[in-house]
Amino acid sequence: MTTLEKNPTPTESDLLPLTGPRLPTYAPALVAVAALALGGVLWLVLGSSVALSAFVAAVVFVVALPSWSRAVEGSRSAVDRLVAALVWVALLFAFVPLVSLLWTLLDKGLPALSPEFFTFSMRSVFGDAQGGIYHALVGTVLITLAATLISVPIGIFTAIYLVEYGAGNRVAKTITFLVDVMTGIPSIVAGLFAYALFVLFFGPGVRMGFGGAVALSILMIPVVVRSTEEMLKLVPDELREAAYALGVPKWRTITKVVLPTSMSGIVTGVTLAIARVIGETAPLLIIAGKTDSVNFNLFDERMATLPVFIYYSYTQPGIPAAPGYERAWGAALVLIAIVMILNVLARLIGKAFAPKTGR
Amino acid sequence: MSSTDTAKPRPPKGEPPVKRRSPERPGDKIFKGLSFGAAMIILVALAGVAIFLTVEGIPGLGASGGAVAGEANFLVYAGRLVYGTLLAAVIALIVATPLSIGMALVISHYAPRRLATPLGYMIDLLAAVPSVVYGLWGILFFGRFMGDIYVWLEANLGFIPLFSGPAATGGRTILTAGLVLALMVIPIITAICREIFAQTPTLHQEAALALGATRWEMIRYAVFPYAKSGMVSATMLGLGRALGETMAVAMVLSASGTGVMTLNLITTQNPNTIAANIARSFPEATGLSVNVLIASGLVLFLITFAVNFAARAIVARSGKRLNA
Amino acid sequence: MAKSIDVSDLDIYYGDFLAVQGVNMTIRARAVTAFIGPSGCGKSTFLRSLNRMHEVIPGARVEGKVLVDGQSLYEPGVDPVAVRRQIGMVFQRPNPFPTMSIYDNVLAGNRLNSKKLKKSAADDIVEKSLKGANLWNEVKDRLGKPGMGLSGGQQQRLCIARAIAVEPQVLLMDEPCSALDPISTAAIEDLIHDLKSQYTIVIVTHNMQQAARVSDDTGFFNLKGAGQPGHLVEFNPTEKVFANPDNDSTEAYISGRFG
Amino acid sequence: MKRSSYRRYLVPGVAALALTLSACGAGNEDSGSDADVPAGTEELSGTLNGAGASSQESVQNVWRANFQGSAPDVTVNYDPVGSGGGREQFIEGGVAFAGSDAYLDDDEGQLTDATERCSGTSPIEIPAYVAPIAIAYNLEGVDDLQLSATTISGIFNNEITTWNDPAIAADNPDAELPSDTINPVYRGDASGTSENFTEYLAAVGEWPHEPSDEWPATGEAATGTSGVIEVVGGTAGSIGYADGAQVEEAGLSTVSVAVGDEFVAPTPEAAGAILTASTPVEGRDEVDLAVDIDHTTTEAGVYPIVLASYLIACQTYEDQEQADLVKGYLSYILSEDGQEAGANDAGAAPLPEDLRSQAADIVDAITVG
Repeated sequence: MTTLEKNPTPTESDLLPLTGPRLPTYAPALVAVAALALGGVLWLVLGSSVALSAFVAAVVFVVALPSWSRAVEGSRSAVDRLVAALVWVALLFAFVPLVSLLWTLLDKGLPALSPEFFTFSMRSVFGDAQGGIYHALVGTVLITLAATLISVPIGIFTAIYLVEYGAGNRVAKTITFLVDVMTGIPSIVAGLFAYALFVLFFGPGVRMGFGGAVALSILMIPVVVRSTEEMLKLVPDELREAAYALGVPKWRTITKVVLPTSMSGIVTGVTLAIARVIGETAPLLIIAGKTDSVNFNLFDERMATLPVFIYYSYTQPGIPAAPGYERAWGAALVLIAIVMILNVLARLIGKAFAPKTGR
Repeated sequence: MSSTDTAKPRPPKGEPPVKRRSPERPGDKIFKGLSFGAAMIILVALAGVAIFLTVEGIPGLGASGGAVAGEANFLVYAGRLVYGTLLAAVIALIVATPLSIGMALVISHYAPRRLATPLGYMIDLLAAVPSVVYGLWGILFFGRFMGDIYVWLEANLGFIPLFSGPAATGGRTILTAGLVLALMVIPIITAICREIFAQTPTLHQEAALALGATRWEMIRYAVFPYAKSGMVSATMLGLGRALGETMAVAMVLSASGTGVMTLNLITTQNPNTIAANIARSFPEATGLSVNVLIASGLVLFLITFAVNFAARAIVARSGKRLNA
Repeated sequence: MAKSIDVSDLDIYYGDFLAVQGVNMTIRARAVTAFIGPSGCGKSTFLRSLNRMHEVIPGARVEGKVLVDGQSLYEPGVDPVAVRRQIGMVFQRPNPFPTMSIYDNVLAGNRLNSKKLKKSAADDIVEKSLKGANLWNEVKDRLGKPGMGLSGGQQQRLCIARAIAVEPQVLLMDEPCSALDPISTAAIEDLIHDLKSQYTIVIVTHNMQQAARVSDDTGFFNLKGAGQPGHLVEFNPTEKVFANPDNDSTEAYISGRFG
Repeated sequence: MKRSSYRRYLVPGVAALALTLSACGAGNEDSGSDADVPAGTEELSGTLNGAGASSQESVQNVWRANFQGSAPDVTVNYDPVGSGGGREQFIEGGVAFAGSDAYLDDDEGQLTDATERCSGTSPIEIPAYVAPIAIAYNLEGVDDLQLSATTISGIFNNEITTWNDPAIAADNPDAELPSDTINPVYRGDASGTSENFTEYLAAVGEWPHEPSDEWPATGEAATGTSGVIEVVGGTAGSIGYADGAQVEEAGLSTVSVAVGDEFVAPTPEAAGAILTASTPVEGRDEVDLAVDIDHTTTEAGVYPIVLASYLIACQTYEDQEQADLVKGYLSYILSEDGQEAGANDAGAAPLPEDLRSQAADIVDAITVG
């Protein structure tokens, strides 16, 4: 074979060992422990700051393991180990603040929670009197619900148009382009727009929950369109053709075959879109306003919402400030809990609606 | 296209019962009308936003003096804000992109499945944490933590212009804002990258492994080339979010008016971002100042749009290349 | 360069599930060994365990011994990367790297191993490997084009070229022709025949005629029963397996009376 | 997908939602309170919206709480959107009353616009919330910092940069001043606090800038009163200015400011005293109680840096309900109980008695027109 001529030392290649020297399996753990120990020494004995010690420990880990590997295993393994070390350190670095955020939230938010916190409003509450977020919960639920009722039909129908009817024609392309543009609307601009729109109809100084719902819809529609569009595209054309071949009209094919097939994905997308807008603050600040009392009417007067409540509880905590801050943390915890429940719900619904494959 | 899609066989003339035989056809028409109408609503809404921004913003373009916070004219005013907006977003991306890719790799390729699944869930949850919560945490916890680091940076790395100080011991600097933004976009970039990494065809990954590639070489040869465009667009989407983020920056950042144009990241003198400036100044704004703020909103809108559009274009182009 | 492979008492697990049980065989050097058997009987799994590719699937593990020229593949110190470097693999479906040209695809394995490859040396390797894969004449004028632009059979031969470019000692082929038309299949079979002089080749196939045509030894895998692990029923020279098998079920399978 | 599986999830969801909604009012909303309010309040009903200065937020909270307590059918909202926003919304008719850290003037035609909004009658302006602007500092080991106006303006204009500067030492002969750098903290957002503080600096200190609601000099910016308190409290060596009541609540040390020959601490009483020492704005209608704060006063016991925040309302409203609500609410604020509640629970300086009764009479005359 020609290779034999090319290869100056064929025998060597033949003997190329499978068992190159390797680091013991516990090597990464060992280096990690050593690095942590060094960081610990820096922190506890030499009094460096936590951040610096952690940073040094990370650097030591990322440098030491590949160096050791290079000495024992050769450069390719060293690079492999370097990357592995880097991605794990990246994970840690990104997770530490995220965990800190959740921890802070639990730590400061939990003390605020009580039955009254959920059933009381802030009406006539000042100082350290017992207040609650009931009014903001009601507002958030109603406004988000209204935004969903506006966005979901528009979003899903638009996606249907794009995938089933438009399919590449110029109108569809334009709409796709515009939906992209819409995803770029900063939330505060959506709020300003909703305010200007409602001033046209209801006069200056208008505040109503429905305005907030409109502002949120502007943020929500593109998300719904995008996710639904993706899901509809995933439905294989064979299914549609199978339905057409049975003489089913197009719209029934869509409602009976295409939508059910992609239902789990659509529901998931919608729920995630809700989770995305339920925490919006800036637009609601402008158009839904702030009140202390419960308001069930979307079309009249101000409506409190959780994000706005959090914002004002922080910026205007009142005198004394501590209860205000505590309520802000408590409300933030509740808001996150709602968002998380929605996320989990989305997954469950997604699973429940998913076509049963028998696996 | 309406003519082709709704074209239906004409019933023979003079036979009314035939018409009644196909009750679905009106359904088709209605359904198509509904979906077309929904698409049109988007068009109208967007036109509304654009008209509103332009009509309300144009008077602001010619403003000077007090309405533009004492700057020479709108361009200078907007320029400073754009600088701050971009600086914060760039900081966020520089920090977030490598971390996100690392995290996504851990989830898709490094972690055992038992760990990877909960990690993935957690990332998705974090992507939905409201910005006001990030703001609260950033100001009451993270800022103070960073303050100590800034003091250290000034003392030890002060010779680098970025850290020349004087350090803001409260930590409410553009760097802190950028880092909080980074935290906010990490889940977004990670989630998208993870999806893309997971979609890399096993065939290609196995091909690389069968050639004797190490895990990293396999990722470099089989995963990254495949995922490159997706990674770019994920980053761009993260950039879009970082640019438009309002409340977290407004709460964390200590900036006055339009801020200062400086590269010094750790002082008390900080650039301001467009969105934060709107949120902060809108309540006290009257008359022409409102127009100026809306005009700056228009500028932000254009920037984020450009970023989003670039992301889509990159994805579309590489998608074409892969399919070709 | 070719090496023989000794397998003794090999059990392959996916998590707790025992997929393949108690395989013993000796795969001769410079010969073609074929594995046949019904779907799901563990042929591919066993094949992948020969270069530790099955480890790509989470939870997969192996008990028993695989010796390549006396060196155990599953010793604690063995680097799977080094194993795969020497035991190449061709997959069921052609999988050239979509982002690389034909030229780069061939060199993908070499680029991993040596940092710098001289242009002339690289050209040599590409030409030699493509010639080795009987593809050179078809693609020599468009080496810079994407590998995905080739036909299915050409793509598969490109993958073979890529596999032999790193000069492995063993070449594993997992149903390399199942996605190809008869003409492409014939081309691959010819190629296998040529390659036999330098490589130890192990091929999994569903096509018994193919096994009969290309292989020197044949192993028949079967399930002991539904839900039971797969096992090696018979391992003999191909002629014997097809003419006068030791085992009844082998004969039943080969003659199409299986089931 | 079978229809029944949709229903399986839909029905409980709708039911849960309906339950939530029918549960209705908040647990604390039907309880009355025993606050003393002017007679006739109980019969009022409706929603009264106000908006404006965030400085009034805490005192408005107290007043609203007490007022709503005795008028269960009334909801009073106060959007702390800022003085400018409050004035604008009032002029546009979006709110029935506004809170503003500055009185209306015709620099941008707002006084005229407000008169137009009030059907041609002069708007009512009452300095209902007077509070000291405290200069808070964070300096370990120094408890009773005393500063003269010149020194204060030097500090905030970055001319005095260390705590042991001779100018500070001269005001504080007994204190042990460290050599730390001074970190001046200011309001980054436009605010009446900045405006009043710079007015004081311009009037008495050697301050080179014009008074403005936007801080003109450099330093560390912070958003909102709470932001300033946050930064000063969290940053050693810093000094900032913020609403006195909230500074005191936060437990920060405050500067005693030189007035005449003595140093005065920022107490509500000392702040309220300045209203008597100041002069009414010329050429205003008798319902317009706007005053020009005299920061240069040397009168004993007067704290010279104050925020006088106005309540702005109309003499006549087109709507009976609005007129009644405004009248009822403002009457309560200007009642002795309202003033006392404001002082006790929000740190507001009670209005001097003659001013209070004058304002109460004005509010009493609010009519439907």
